[in-house]
Amino acid sequence: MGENIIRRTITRLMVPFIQLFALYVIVHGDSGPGGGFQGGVILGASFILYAIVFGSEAGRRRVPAPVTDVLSSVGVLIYAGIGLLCLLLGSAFLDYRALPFKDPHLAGHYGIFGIEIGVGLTVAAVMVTIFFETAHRGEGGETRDG
Amino acid sequence: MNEPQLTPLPLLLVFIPLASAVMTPLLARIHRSLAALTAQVVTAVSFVLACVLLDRVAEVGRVVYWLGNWEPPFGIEYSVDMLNGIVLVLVSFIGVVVSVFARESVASEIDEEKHPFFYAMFLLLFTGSMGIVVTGDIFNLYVFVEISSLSGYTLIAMGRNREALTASYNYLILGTIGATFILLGIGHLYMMTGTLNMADLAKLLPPLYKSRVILTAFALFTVGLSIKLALFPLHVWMPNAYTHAPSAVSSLLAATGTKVAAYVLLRVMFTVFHPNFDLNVIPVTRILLVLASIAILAGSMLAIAQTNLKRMLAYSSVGQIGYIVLGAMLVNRTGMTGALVHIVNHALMKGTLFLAAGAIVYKTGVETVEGLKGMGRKMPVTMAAFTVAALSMVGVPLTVGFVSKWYLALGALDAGMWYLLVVILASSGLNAIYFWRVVDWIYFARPSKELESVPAGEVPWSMLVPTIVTAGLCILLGVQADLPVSLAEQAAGLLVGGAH
Amino acid sequence: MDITSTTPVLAIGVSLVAAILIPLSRRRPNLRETWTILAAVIKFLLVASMAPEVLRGNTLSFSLWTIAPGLSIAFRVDALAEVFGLTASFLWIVTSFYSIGYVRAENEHAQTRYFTFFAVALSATLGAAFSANMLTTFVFYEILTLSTFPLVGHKQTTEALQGARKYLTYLLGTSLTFLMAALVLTYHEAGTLEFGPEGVFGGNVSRTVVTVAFVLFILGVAKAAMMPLHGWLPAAMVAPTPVSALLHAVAVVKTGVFVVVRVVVHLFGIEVLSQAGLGTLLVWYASFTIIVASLIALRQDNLKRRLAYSTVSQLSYIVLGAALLTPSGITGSVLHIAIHAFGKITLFFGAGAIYVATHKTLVSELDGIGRRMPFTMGAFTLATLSMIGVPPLAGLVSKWYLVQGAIEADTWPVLLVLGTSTLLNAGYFLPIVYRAFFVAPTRSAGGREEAGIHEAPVLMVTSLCVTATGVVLLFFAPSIFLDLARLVVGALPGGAG
Amino acid sequence: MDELILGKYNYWVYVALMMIGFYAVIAKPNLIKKIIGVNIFQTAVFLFYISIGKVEGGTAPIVWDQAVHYDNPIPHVLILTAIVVSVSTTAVAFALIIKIKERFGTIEEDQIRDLRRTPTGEET
Amino acid sequence: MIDILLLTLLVLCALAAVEMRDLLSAGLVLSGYSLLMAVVWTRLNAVDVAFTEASVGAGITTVLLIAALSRTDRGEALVSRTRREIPSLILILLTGAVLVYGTLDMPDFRDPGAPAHHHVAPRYIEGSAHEVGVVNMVTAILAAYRGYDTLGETTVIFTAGMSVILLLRRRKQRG
Repeated sequence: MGENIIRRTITRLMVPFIQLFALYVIVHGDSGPGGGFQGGVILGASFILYAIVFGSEAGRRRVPAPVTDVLSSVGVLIYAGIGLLCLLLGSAFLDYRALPFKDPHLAGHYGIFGIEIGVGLTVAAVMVTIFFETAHRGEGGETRDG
Repeated sequence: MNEPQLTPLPLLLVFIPLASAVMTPLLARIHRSLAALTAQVVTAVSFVLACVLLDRVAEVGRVVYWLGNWEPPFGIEYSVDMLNGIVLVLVSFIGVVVSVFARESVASEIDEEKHPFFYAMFLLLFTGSMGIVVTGDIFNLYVFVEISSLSGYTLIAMGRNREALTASYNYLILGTIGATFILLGIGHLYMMTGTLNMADLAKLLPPLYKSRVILTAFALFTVGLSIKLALFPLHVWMPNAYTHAPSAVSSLLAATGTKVAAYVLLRVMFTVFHPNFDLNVIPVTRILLVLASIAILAGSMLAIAQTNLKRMLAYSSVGQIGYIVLGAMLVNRTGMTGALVHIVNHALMKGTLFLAAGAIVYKTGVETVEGLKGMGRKMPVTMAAFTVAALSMVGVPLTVGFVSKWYLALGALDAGMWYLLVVILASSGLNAIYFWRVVDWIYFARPSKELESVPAGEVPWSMLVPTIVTAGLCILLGVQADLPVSLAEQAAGLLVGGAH
Repeated sequence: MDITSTTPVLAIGVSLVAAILIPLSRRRPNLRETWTILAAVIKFLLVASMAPEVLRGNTLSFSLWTIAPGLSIAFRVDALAEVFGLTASFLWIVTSFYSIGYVRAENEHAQTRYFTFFAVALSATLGAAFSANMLTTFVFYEILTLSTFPLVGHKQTTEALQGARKYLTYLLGTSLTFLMAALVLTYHEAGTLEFGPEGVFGGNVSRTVVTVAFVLFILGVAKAAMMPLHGWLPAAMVAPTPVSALLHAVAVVKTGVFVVVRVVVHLFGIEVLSQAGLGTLLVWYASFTIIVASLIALRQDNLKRRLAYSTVSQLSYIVLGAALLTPSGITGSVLHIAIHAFGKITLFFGAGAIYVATHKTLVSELDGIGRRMPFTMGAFTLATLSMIGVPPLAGLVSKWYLVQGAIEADTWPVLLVLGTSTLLNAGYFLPIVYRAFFVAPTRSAGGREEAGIHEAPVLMVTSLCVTATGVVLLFFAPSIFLDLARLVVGALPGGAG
Repeated sequence: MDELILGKYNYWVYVALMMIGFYAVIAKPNLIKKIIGVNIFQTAVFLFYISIGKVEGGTAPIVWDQAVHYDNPIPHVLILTAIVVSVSTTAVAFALIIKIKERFGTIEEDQIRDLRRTPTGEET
Repeated sequence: MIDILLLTLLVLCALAAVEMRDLLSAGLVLSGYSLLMAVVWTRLNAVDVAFTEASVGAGITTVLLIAALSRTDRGEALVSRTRREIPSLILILLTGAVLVYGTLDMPDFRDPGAPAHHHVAPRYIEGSAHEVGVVNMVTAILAAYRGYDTLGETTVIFTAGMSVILLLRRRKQRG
């Protein structure tokens, strides 16, 4: 019982830091190792950890299925959207240099920043989805499927 | 040939389906029916764009697009010539047909709350196929191969009975091995050339043809693609997959899946590598010719032995893929023309047959060949379409099947290989056996007890029309084959040179 | 000279139109039958309307469309085509009346399907007759096979389906493999499939290729029913008699031999063949079939089967004539196409009439039938005599030319063959006549009251009388066919008739 | 000699790993074990790629002033993508396996094959 | 030498993972294998890849494996009735032979002169800083030069998510 409390408390403390780290990794992919994908995985992992400790009910309450479903689409759409934006701004698909910034470096910077966010979102959302569906399928649901 | 033309058309062909695929689950939250609608609209739009693109290609020879505006070989390039132009039109056309057919048939086979995801998958499979065909970058090709494979595995697993799961699993294992071989092959090529752009590779490779690394790379590609292509004896995943997948899915896969793989094989063997390589350095064309011949005969014979309709069709596909490979491996213009025309024709025939099979399941639940007895009275129109396609498979004149066979046979003679003529025509005989048996049952046999109870009547229009359209084309393009043949001849020229 | 004209296409098309109208009026049998008759008559008139031009030595041609480079669907009506066209289209009229009588008397099921496919089959026949190149021939050859399948299997009994399947297996199987191969090979070597008096091979082609191609052609055209590819013909006798009559006395088998003649005369050309020595080869093959088939016919008790085997042997007369590669030989074979058609159709009509009237199918049951059905058996007898070659009947004419041809080719053994087969014909035909007229009717056990037998429906009797008359007329006035046959020969290089 | 060993060692190791994975995929009847095999099979290829990218005395491909020359970054990029693909495949595979277990009651190929012979007498 | 040691260790791990009958421990060994692989890659200066492998191979994959095991059987059947070891071995050795044959003409490991480093790579190494404005070349290529691949990669992930939902999600979770 006791160590259970401890485990829960530690997790409570850790999860925010993990998530912070995840965001850092996502954002700083351009200057150091890491990027959207790795960050996304870590972000997802944080929720997974939470779910492992507090059970899937609590986990899903944190990130309900609809949310992850939507986010996994949104992430890709952000990426594709930026690409399309470049196209609409008169250059090629995913050509950040077309983005409206004075300094082309800045353009590249922000462009990449944007897509990394997109990747991160999708990855995190999908990882969480996969975990919940795999590990806790059908809990509290009638057992019938296609 | 004049300068390749830069236009975003090729991009849109992939981007629109991709974006819509991702959006489908969101749209479906607004209204359920939007999922199916999206699929139909998107495929339709792609088809139109593909036609425009092909027309453009016919003018300027080659259309390219530089993603991110990075000139090749530094960025990823989309490059469309006559060859993939044709395949694009074909794939997108089948996409339209199947997505129209799908609405009713999927509604009857898949739980409703899964439709949004199902159609997303459907579009992803479509995206993957288009991406594979459009790209001029060999690693980008791998990425899209994986998109289409993953979605393919899942869609197959959606089948009603549990065999669908094992079929999907086995396909996943084999498919992944194949894809990994391809990835490894790409690695070998990159190691020796430092580039991933196909056109660039074609330039850099010739001096390296003797290198063992390149030979290995070629072997890896051939094996990996043969798996995707279900070329005998690597076809083992295919019959189960086609048999147990939902009707709409098997139709799409049967009509486009192997065709796309065939395209990649041609692209790698005759564009990335020069035909001389295949001919002079290693006798791969000879080997593949033998395999193809075996595939043609074995496929037809196995088809005769089948009791399940879709499985019979799947095995006949094994044989038909043999035709395509055989035509291509003759490495002369006539044979290649035959192969390319057959890619289109077989897609139409098999499409029709699988759509018809799907319609039968939808209406009567019949899955066996025996079960077709007396079906002619129950579903006259569908069965008429089925018959047309069947006759075409046999190679009766005035159908597309005849046109393919004609060019394949001529190609075999041009290559001075009369014995291949024997193979081709022997298989016509075999096809005649198992397809005529079916047609004969459809019209002249008494229906079984279960079928008697089924009231006569056709499937809904949305399922009937696609079947009729493809069947109609089996006749139309068999009666007036000028367009496909002339296009195919140009493409063949690109691959194996004007050598006639 | 060569005149562009749509008449050939119309002649082919008219029965296709009928094939559409017939199912549409399936509810009203009389209207339905009207279409059949109408189409038949119009078709005949159209074909006949071309005769004058053809007799003037011209050809009427029309190129419909090209499937793909080198593959064109085109028609040309020359003398040879006209002979076959006239025969087929005329006999269709007769057969139509006969059919109507037959199916109604028997009140067959699925009559609409029956008449529809009948019409399609006729279009196909004319298509094959009028085609200007081998591809067109091939196309219509296949259409004919497919469209006659439902007719052969019409009864839909197990036996009927067995027969129909055998029919299809032989015809479709051989044509899609051997014939197709022959086409591809020929096109590959010659670069064209257009018929012409000199043939397609410019002489600069190797003997082996010609031989292979030729053998493939002969094997591919199973409709010519040369042994051992004759098996489908007796099997197809399960069909209703009018079908057997038209399709297996005229349309199908004649298309077969017609194609052979075409191939010999206009695709390979007699030079190429004689140089390659293939003519004689075919002569022996044909002779073999003639004799063996006759021998088998002797031993058939089932009337229709006996007729079938007689057909097999008679068809080889036509092939033989062409294979002689001499003017008279070809004349004889062309004539025989028409003459045998008239004779054999009469015989089948007779068999059908007997069946309708008495439901008897065996020769051994025919004792005394002649007294009950004088017209039928009278006509039947005329036809048999013509088959044997007794004057004053048409059979003699074609046989005469065949003999001439054999002499010109100085292949004397052929005379022996012809002689023997004549005897054999007599051997299997005369007993029928004898039984019919000179044997007293016996009450076959359990058989129905013989007195109850009377002539078949008038439609049937008239039509078979008509064809019988034809048999007689063609002896006294074979002129039109003879002239046409002469034209065929005259058009050939060096062949001044 | 040593040169030869060192020169090719990475490449030979990748071949070895690949074979081990491949063996598991074909020879092992257990569906999960096959997936483990697939993972090894793929990572072997990744190792091959990364080995291509290494350059004598090169530093990590992140710009910094003292760097003389860098390792080739392209293989790294390609493999990042490939890893993502492989984890996706694995996830789908596991999902399939779970359903197979539910509907067949086993994840052993042989037993499944036996069950396949008997008609699908279960739900749906 | 340490590299050679690591690589050899890798092979051993792989063998162990394949041969262990208890799937759970096999899975854990596999994650160990992934970590080792990550170390090897760090020593090859592929930091990003190593990072990913560590988080994905050792992390996510293992979690998924355990999750899957919790829904299926943990133990592997003792004997496979169908004897396929021999044919498999033959096939594998064949493939292996081909691949080794390939390695013979390969430029030596670490060889700076290898063609791979001279055609396209230099442009990226030079360019990523000023053309794209990113110091991490991997990111530069990943997001800019070959950004389209990454879009595809993200789509692959998305696909995987959809697949799992389609395969496993049950109607109306949590009522």
